[in-house]
Amino acid sequence: MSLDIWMRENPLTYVWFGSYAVALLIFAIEIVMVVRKRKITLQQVHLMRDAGDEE
Amino acid sequence: MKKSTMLGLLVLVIRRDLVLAMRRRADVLTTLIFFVMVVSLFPMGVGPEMDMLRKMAAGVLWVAALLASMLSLGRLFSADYLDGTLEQMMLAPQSLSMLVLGKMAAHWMSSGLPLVLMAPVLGLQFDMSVRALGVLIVSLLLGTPILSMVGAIGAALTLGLRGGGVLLSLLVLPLCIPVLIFGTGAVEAVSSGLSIASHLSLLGALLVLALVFTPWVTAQALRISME
Amino acid sequence: MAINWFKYSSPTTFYGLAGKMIPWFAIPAVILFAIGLYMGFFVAPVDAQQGEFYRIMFIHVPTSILSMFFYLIMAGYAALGLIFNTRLSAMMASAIAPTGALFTLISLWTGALWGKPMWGTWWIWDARMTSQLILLFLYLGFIALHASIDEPRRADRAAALLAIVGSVNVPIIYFSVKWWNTLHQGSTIKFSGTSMQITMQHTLLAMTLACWLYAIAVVLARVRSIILERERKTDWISELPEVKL
Amino acid sequence: MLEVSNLACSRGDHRLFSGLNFHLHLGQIMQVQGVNGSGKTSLLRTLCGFLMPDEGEIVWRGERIRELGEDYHDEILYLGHLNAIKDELSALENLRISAGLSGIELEEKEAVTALRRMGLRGREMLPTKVLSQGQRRRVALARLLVSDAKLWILDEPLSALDVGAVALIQELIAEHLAQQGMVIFTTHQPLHVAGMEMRTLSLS
Repeated sequence: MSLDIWMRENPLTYVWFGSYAVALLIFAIEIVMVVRKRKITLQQVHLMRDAGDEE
Repeated sequence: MKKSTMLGLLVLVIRRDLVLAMRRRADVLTTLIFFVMVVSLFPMGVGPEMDMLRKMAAGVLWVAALLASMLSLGRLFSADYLDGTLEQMMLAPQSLSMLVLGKMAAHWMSSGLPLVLMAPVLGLQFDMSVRALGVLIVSLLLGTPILSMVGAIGAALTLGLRGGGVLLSLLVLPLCIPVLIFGTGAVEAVSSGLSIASHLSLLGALLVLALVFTPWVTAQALRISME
Repeated sequence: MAINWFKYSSPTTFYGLAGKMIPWFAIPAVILFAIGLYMGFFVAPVDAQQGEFYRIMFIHVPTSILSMFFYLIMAGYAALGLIFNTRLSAMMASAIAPTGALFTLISLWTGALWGKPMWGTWWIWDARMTSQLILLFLYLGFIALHASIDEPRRADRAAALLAIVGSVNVPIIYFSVKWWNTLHQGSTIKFSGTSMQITMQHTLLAMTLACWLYAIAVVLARVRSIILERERKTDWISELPEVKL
Repeated sequence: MLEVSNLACSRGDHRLFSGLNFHLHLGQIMQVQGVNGSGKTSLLRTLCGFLMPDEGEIVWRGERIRELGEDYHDEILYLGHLNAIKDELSALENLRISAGLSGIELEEKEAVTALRRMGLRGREMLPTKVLSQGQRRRVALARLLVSDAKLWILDEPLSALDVGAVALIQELIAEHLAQQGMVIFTTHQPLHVAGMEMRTLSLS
């Protein structure tokens, strides 16, 4: 199998892109999600406060 | 008028649920037909080689039993929840765990036991030996009550939720893996001539553990869901 | 010295505290990741049998250990919330769950990548891999149950009960899977060398700490959003500088 | 007997009521009033112990109901919006089972007598699915006749009932109070109990 041969020839590339890059990507996605959630929640609180002021 | 005892109440709940199951026979039959169908579909999926089917038999029957019992779990508390009987059960003068145990027992008798009785017939389709069939029945007899009991926790937690049925399976199936492993392990041990005692005793130990803890946990889950 | 722990268990105090603590975890996490990656790829020597492939270990082992550990922490918080009825504990439990699930996912993924060069197959039904998979199911169950209940209080309590039942079940599952695995003569992961090199140990330590600190920072950030969402109607939220603007 | 102090209850983010105080003694009856959504049902469910109050305590015979648990359940009877009867079972079976759940083993004769008094003569053996809404409510209310509970907690007991049945319920409540029983109820229809002072609790 070509992947097997490629893997043995470029082990570091395989290790780096296969696992570390994926792990760091997952971490990055998680951070983006957390930041986004904070933004959205703050927006909601603002909206609610504005609505409350008008009452 | 006389006061009922704890045992009296347990018997009352079991009898009531069995009478209800008898009057809604279609539900019981659906579960059973599902079980038969799933098991019969396997040979069509993997091919009719008897050697392979004989090897797979225990696993197929056990997984099918697991799925079939998931089907009927959704109904365990939902009918009583919708018509208010569950509220009355929570106000019973005996502990809720006892009533829950009664419901679990009735559920097993109306959905688990028929599967156990049906299993040997299906086992024959897979050319299982008589000895293996015997062990399969014993392992199902020990294992299916655990499925009802652990499943009851999931049923109580997902009470009245949209998409509760799928969610229930998602919660309960991982928790049932040990039962599956020991149940099929016993049958495989027979086929390979090993001792079955350890598997069955582990299954028995799980059953005792489930008997001790699950009614109480389920009662707590019901209290949470009723708020 | 008497510290009033209950003071810190109120969402109001914790919100500010968590905000201050996040950088203290996030910055060391980044530094340790940098150190760990440098050591893992440039300092740690090539393994005699596994070649370069063993370097996956430095991410696989920390995420595997921590994913199990986080489940127990989550169940612990859930139990606290259920017993003492503290709101913050339940919020912490639901903030840990996604991070725990992602760690389990990374552990499974890197395990598969490690498995391919070692055994020639992406997945083997090895006891540890199978347990990790089941752990992922348990996390997903917790998240799904929490997400499908609209009322926050019931969601917290129901998910907490599930987490406790799950954590009681984890040893039973692990034992049964191990038992099943030995019966079926499957292969198990064995490290080639008899003892790990000291640099490898240090790298592993750095990476584990980095993952841990990262997880704490992310969980704290997430719990802040949860507090904000749950307490949005209270007065102290509208007094916050980021809300006032 | 029943003392409620500083009770607060909320559903989700919404605070239904707070700082609620009242006492109820033997032979007393109390009506809980309030517009829709003011928390009447929640109050009754809290009194049963289904809901955990945010604050405050409910004390029965000097002990908190959380600690009394089943002993408290033995002394109360709750009738909610839902009838707690099964369509597949006959009126007789339903009554005997619901009495059984509240800890009383009922002879068939006693159950038949109770159902007949509720105006269900000749319908004892019919499956409840063929009964009308009002008749099902009567089956549920038959529990009042066979119960030995001290405290009745009734949520809208008169819904779906005709004039005759309303009169019967009033009669039952009067009997219960005369035997030193206690009643807490909600209703949107007028309910009069002869010779009794009706206390009211308003939720706003």
